Amino acid sequence: MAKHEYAFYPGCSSQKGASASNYLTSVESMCKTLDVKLTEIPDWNCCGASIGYAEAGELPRHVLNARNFALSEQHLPGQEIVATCAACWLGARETRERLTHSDTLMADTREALKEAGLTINEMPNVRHMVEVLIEDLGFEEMAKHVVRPLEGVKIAGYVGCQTNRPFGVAGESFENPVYLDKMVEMVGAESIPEYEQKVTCCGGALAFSEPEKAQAQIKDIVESAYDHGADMIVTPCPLCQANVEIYQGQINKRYGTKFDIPVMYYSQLMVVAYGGSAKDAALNGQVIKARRLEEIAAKPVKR
Amino acid sequence: MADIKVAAYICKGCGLGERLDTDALVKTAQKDGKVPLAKSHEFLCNADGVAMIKNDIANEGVTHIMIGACSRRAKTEAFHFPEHAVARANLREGVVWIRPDTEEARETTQEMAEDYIRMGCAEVKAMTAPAGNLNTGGSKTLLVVGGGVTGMTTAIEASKTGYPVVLVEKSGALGGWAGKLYKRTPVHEPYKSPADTGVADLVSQVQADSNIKVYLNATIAKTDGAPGRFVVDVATESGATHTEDIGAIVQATGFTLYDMNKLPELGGGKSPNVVDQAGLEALAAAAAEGDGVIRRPSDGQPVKSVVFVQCAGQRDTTGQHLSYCSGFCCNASIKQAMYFKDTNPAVDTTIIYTDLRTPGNGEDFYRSAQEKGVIFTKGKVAEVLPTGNTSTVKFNDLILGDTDAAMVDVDLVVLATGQVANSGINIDALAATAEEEGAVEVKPISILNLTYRQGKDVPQLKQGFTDSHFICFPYETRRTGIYTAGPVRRPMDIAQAREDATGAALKAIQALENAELGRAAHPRSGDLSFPKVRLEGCTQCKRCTVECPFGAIDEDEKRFPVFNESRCRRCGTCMGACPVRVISFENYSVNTVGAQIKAVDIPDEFSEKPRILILACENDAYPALDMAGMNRIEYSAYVRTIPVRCLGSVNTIWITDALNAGYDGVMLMGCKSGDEYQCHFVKGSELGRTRLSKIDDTLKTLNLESERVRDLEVAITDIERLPEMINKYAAELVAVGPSPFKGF
Amino acid sequence: MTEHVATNETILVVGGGISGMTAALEAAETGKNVVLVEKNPALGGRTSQLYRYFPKLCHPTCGLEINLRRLKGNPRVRLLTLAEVTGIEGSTGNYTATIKVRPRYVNENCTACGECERAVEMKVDDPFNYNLSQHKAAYLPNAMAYPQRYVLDPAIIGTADADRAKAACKYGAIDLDMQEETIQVKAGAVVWATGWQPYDAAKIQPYGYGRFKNVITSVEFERLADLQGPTGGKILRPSDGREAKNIAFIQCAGSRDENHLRHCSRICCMASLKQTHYVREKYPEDGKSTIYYIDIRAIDRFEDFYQKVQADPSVSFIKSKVAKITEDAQGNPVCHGVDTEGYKRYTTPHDLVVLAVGMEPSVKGINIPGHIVADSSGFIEADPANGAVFGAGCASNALDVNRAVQSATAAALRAIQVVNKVAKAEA
Amino acid sequence: MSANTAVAEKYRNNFLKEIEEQVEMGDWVKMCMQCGVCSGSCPTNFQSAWEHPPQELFMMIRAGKREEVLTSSSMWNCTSCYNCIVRCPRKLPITHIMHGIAEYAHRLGMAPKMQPTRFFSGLFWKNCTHTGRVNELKLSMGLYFKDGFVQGIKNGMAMQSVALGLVKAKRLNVMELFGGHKCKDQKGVHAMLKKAYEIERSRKTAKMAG
Repeated sequence: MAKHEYAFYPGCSSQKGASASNYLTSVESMCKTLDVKLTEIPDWNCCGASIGYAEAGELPRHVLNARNFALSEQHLPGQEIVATCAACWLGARETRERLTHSDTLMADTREALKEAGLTINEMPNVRHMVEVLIEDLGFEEMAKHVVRPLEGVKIAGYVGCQTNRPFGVAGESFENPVYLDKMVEMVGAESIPEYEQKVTCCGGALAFSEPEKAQAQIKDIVESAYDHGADMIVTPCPLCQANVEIYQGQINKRYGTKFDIPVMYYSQLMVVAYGGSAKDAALNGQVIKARRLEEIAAKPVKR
Repeated sequence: MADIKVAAYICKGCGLGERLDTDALVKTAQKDGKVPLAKSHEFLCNADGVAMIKNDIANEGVTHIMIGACSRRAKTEAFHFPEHAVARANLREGVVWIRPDTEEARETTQEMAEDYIRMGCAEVKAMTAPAGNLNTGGSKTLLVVGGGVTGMTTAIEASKTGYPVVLVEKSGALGGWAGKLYKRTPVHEPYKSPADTGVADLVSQVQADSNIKVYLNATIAKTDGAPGRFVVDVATESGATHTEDIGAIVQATGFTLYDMNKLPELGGGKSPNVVDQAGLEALAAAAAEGDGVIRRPSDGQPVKSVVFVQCAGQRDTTGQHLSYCSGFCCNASIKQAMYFKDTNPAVDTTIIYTDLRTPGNGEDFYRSAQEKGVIFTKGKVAEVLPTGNTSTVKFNDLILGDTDAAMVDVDLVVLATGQVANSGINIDALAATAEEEGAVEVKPISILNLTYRQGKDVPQLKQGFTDSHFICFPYETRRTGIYTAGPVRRPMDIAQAREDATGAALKAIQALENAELGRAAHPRSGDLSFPKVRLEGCTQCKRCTVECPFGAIDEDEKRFPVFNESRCRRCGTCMGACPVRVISFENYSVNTVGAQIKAVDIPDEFSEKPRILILACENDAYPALDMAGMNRIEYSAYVRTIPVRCLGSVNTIWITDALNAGYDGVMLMGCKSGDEYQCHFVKGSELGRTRLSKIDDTLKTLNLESERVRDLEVAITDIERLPEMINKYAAELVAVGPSPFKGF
Repeated sequence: MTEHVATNETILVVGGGISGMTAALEAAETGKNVVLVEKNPALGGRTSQLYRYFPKLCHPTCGLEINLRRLKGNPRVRLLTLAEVTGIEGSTGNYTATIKVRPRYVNENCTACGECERAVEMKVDDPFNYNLSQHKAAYLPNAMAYPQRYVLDPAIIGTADADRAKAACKYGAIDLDMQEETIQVKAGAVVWATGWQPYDAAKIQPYGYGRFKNVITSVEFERLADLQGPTGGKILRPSDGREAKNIAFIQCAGSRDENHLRHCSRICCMASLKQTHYVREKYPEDGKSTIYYIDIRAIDRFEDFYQKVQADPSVSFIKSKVAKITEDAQGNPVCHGVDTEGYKRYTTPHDLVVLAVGMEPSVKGINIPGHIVADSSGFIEADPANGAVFGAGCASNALDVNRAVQSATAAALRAIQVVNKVAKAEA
Repeated sequence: MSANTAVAEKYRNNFLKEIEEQVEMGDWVKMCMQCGVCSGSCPTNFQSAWEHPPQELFMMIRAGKREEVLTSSSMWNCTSCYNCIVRCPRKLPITHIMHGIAEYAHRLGMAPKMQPTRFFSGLFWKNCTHTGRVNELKLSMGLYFKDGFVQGIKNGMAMQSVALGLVKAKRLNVMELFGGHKCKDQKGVHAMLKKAYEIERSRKTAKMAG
């Protein structure tokens, strides 16, 4: 039996063939190494994300998340729910807070859930994978498994918004969280603590609806990473990853820049450092190839 | 006067021994200082040194002590001989620490030290240890003028401390302004809702207290005397006057709301539906009597919408209204808005403000009002237009940048007008007319009816308030033993007024206790010396009676000055003012300073050793010079410094004597005067300067250059600046050349 | 000053700042015996670290000089420095305070001649300058220090420097064997005047205090302006020592903020208005001040002061709580935000940013008797449950100097009422 | 009488009350003290300026400027970055209030018709609730074709490089057009949401009536 077990809420973007499928792959390899067992919540549904607000209203949004809680409770009793996607985690956690603080909302939710033949008896803890790594395992434990330090790679830790605000990771500040830098150091790479765009918003859903606004922000995020001499950017959020990575070409067109910097998930760095292959780390999932990592991943493991 | 025995003690510690020829100093004391007993000691301030002095007092009958060591500001515990006359020659901060330790400097440094020894001996001989003022009264009763929250609090607190109180209230009931309130702003957590005023409780406490004698419908017909022995006539409605012996007085006469009729543009006086804060309190109180619904005065309909106009006739820069902020109005309007919201949340309440001022926990009260749905709009109200039973409020919405925003169909408009102090006659009438702050009502009726030569009431500071000008000493008034408290001295709310009242009670108690012991009040608290006058020499010129910053001196029918010692603050301004020099203190007189000036040895004009006399205010200039010494900042060896109690105590004779004696220049160092004066005797430095402005004539008659006298405005922080100024002046004087009076 | 035995007719005053000194002196001058306890080596408290007072722009040391003279001449006040009250037992009219006295390593023989200071080499941070500078490990706390007696920093003990200091003192004033001692003092009433501490600016993350060198606090700015301060009265940037002429003042740095201090600290607006005078004083030609504010709280007669500053062309006011501060390549702090009067956005670089930090009561977290009633901000409330322990000055509320002194005077009377009762009972 | 005029009638000149009752977290609007930290913290604020930043919207609500507020595009600029929430000295949940006002304007049909984010927001919700899970391809397509077929092709071409990159990286699956990810119990999801809407609507109408 595994050291740590959780009910897993991958979220839409992490599904096969979806925009963050590489995230999922790398998380799975990472968890194998760390002996963390994730059991997918059967038939989970979308969290509604923050952008659903125009139609969602309040109750429907919470009911969506509540359904996942109910399923988790039913099939994986007693397990905390872990999400890898910032939006999923935030959406679910918001629902958790609201339901715990409003009996009416709770009652209404239960009534709606009935329609799907479900119910909630107790509120599950909803946690982000990063929380699990830092709080349940700890940096020391994570470091133990590093067999292929990412020596000489300079990585800007881009935390973004929704893993950081309004809840954030315990003990971190909203304006200058440092856990990604610590993780970068942990895998033997060089961090950039003074990277001042680490919590700048990538534009979120506006990347779709109003690209020019989002891309203006993405430009700052990438530019500053270059200014600090970063080889790549690392992030804990699928939307951040996608936005910062895939629009670099368009930004180059718009602003005449020459951006071409890989944007990775912390899990990918860890898998490579843990001795995993490029495939385990889903490096093939990068739109902008992470050559430095591919080279390292090709190297034999020091044992 | 009992025969005196002077002893001089010279310390060798702190480098004095190495830098100076202390044996020579001992000789100087004996030869020039003519003291029978002169000794030096390795370390005068230690137990052994002090024991030596005490032994001489006990066994040698030493009465007068001259200590040649460090500054009078240092080692005060060691050199503490309250029963004896003590002079300190400042050889450390004043000589060795401000001179270079070089061979060529040695001679001038030694001369400097020797002069200070001569000066110290001369000074101490001219002194006697103060015996204390015998002309005191022992009344322990407090007079409290005003029966509002402030007055009642003062009375209750004084009584609790064990002092009887006479409380005089001009109206027929206790309570004052707060008595008219429906409720007050909260003073305890959670600061959420209006609280009971507590006035009823105060009233019953006062009435139940046998130690407090209350006069209602009464005023003060006459206040005569001084702390410890005031005699006060209380005039009552019946026409009868009652005479009370009083020790000290607290004036708590409160305020009047600024008249809203002066604000027609804001609808003041234009409609019954435009009221001031007092008006709303009345409506709220009336409502509370009935069904709790606050009604529109014009037709008795329930108020559905109310607008509060903040800073009405306040913070005015046009000179027409009050220039100041009354501080309490923001919280008051918040409270009044709650009167509506707490009974019916549906009433629209809007507070239009420019800066919302709710300091401290008032911020919680502000938040609470927002929670209750009170709307806060940052804007400037231009006009209130009453029509029929409603009004239109036109304002500039500062957030939305809407210059002609308006609220229509407003049932009730409340103008938050400010507090105007009930401070009696403004005796500095000149100041009042020159008051650029503008339209402050000058109440024509006196409150205290003091028999003082300088006027019937306590001097006002600004805008009609009697507040102290001092930041560190808020209770200081210019009338010893008379303190003001509450809104009469600064706009304030009930909580502050009660705190203020309690503090004022202490000051009053302190004043009467010290008066009985013949001790001075702040800032020379504990000083037993007091002015003595040789009336036979007096020319009745009245300068002392006019100039005394504290109105301590009256005049008898023959126009001779009558000194009320217990009113005196010992600044010496009278002494400085007296042209015939008949006023003196036992330990500070024309003579104690004059003798020092004469004691200095003046080299002849060929020696190229000029002499500069510095008369330095002991509160600021002298400490600054001390600290220059502590920082080892060098300055000229030609200066001889004498600390004075205040620039106001400087008698021009000292200057002319010095110049006649052949000093090349005189420097006067006093505190800042004028509006932002820093003189702790209020007018002292200013009066001193006025006197000096006339010195030029004297210089002309002596046909001396005007450079020979230099007046310097000094702050205690001028630690680097003073040495610079001194050296600059010394250089200037060299240019001017030696005084022609040398060697005469 | 002579020693006297403390009885339950004695008033214990805790804190030797302007409030504590006032309470002690007012009580003593009314004939009461007082024990005054100060945790620092010298009296004066925070006000003695200010360059000027508002609204008169006079110097705090001027009033301090008067108070010190009152003290020197008054045998009724017994002063304990380097002393902290660690607990109070008993009840109204009969308290026993436990006081921890740290060693000064210098006895009353000290003449403040300064030989020990010249002899030692070790330097330590100077708290009087908020650690913006260092002083020798044998030091006089400041030029006005009372008692006028040197102090050895504990760090020096056991080093060669300590022996040098001892050797340099001709008067046997240095005693390296002094130990911390705990004493007990009886008192009938207690005035708690421990004052305030500046809110920890590092907690206000968006402003980057601690991350950006040129973002400082208002109390630090006072030291920069002070002629006796670390820069000799020149306003220089911490980062590069360049003259700071374009200065931003950010109001409500910690105050009126539910993420930090819920209350309004009252003094900060006036303090910043005052500090714009420093900028003009030091740079009359090209000094420039910008005040970012929510509401300017220049209450009662202070309004005149505000109006004068408003009339000054070198000072501009922006109604806005600055959203965040960043740092540009030249090390200039850049303020980002929105002027809410008519929605104007700004991104403005300054030479220096001064955070008008809020007042936190020093009582917070300090071990005073459990039954003391304080409000949620930590200020001591006037409550009968507090018996004869009376809050004074900024331990009781966010107050300016003037109001603090009023509060201290009132507290003194409350204490006197208690000891008078005791005296009556015993007579 | 349209929903809009109905509520307008009910609340007459008290727009704040309307917002408090009809908008998620609307009862916080009155707590704003106009410090402006939210406006200064908003990432989109510093580009092409908002029409009205949050704190100004709150003031407009208090000033009863119903039409301007509900037809404004401002709320739709929110990127849900939560900067305003964590910095607000009065702890207003500003992000949610912005979403709430937007949702209300949308509900009343007053929000700007072709505001792209409004459109996308609706699209996203339909998309994810249709099968219970997001279909990223359909989502993007839907957005491109919001301004009609021709514009859709144009948008599509513009995004071609991006799309191709994703396809190559196996992060965009063309087959998603036909089927794609879904929940098994779609019926349950739909029924549940239907119910949720019913309850929410009834509560809001109750407030309006009451």
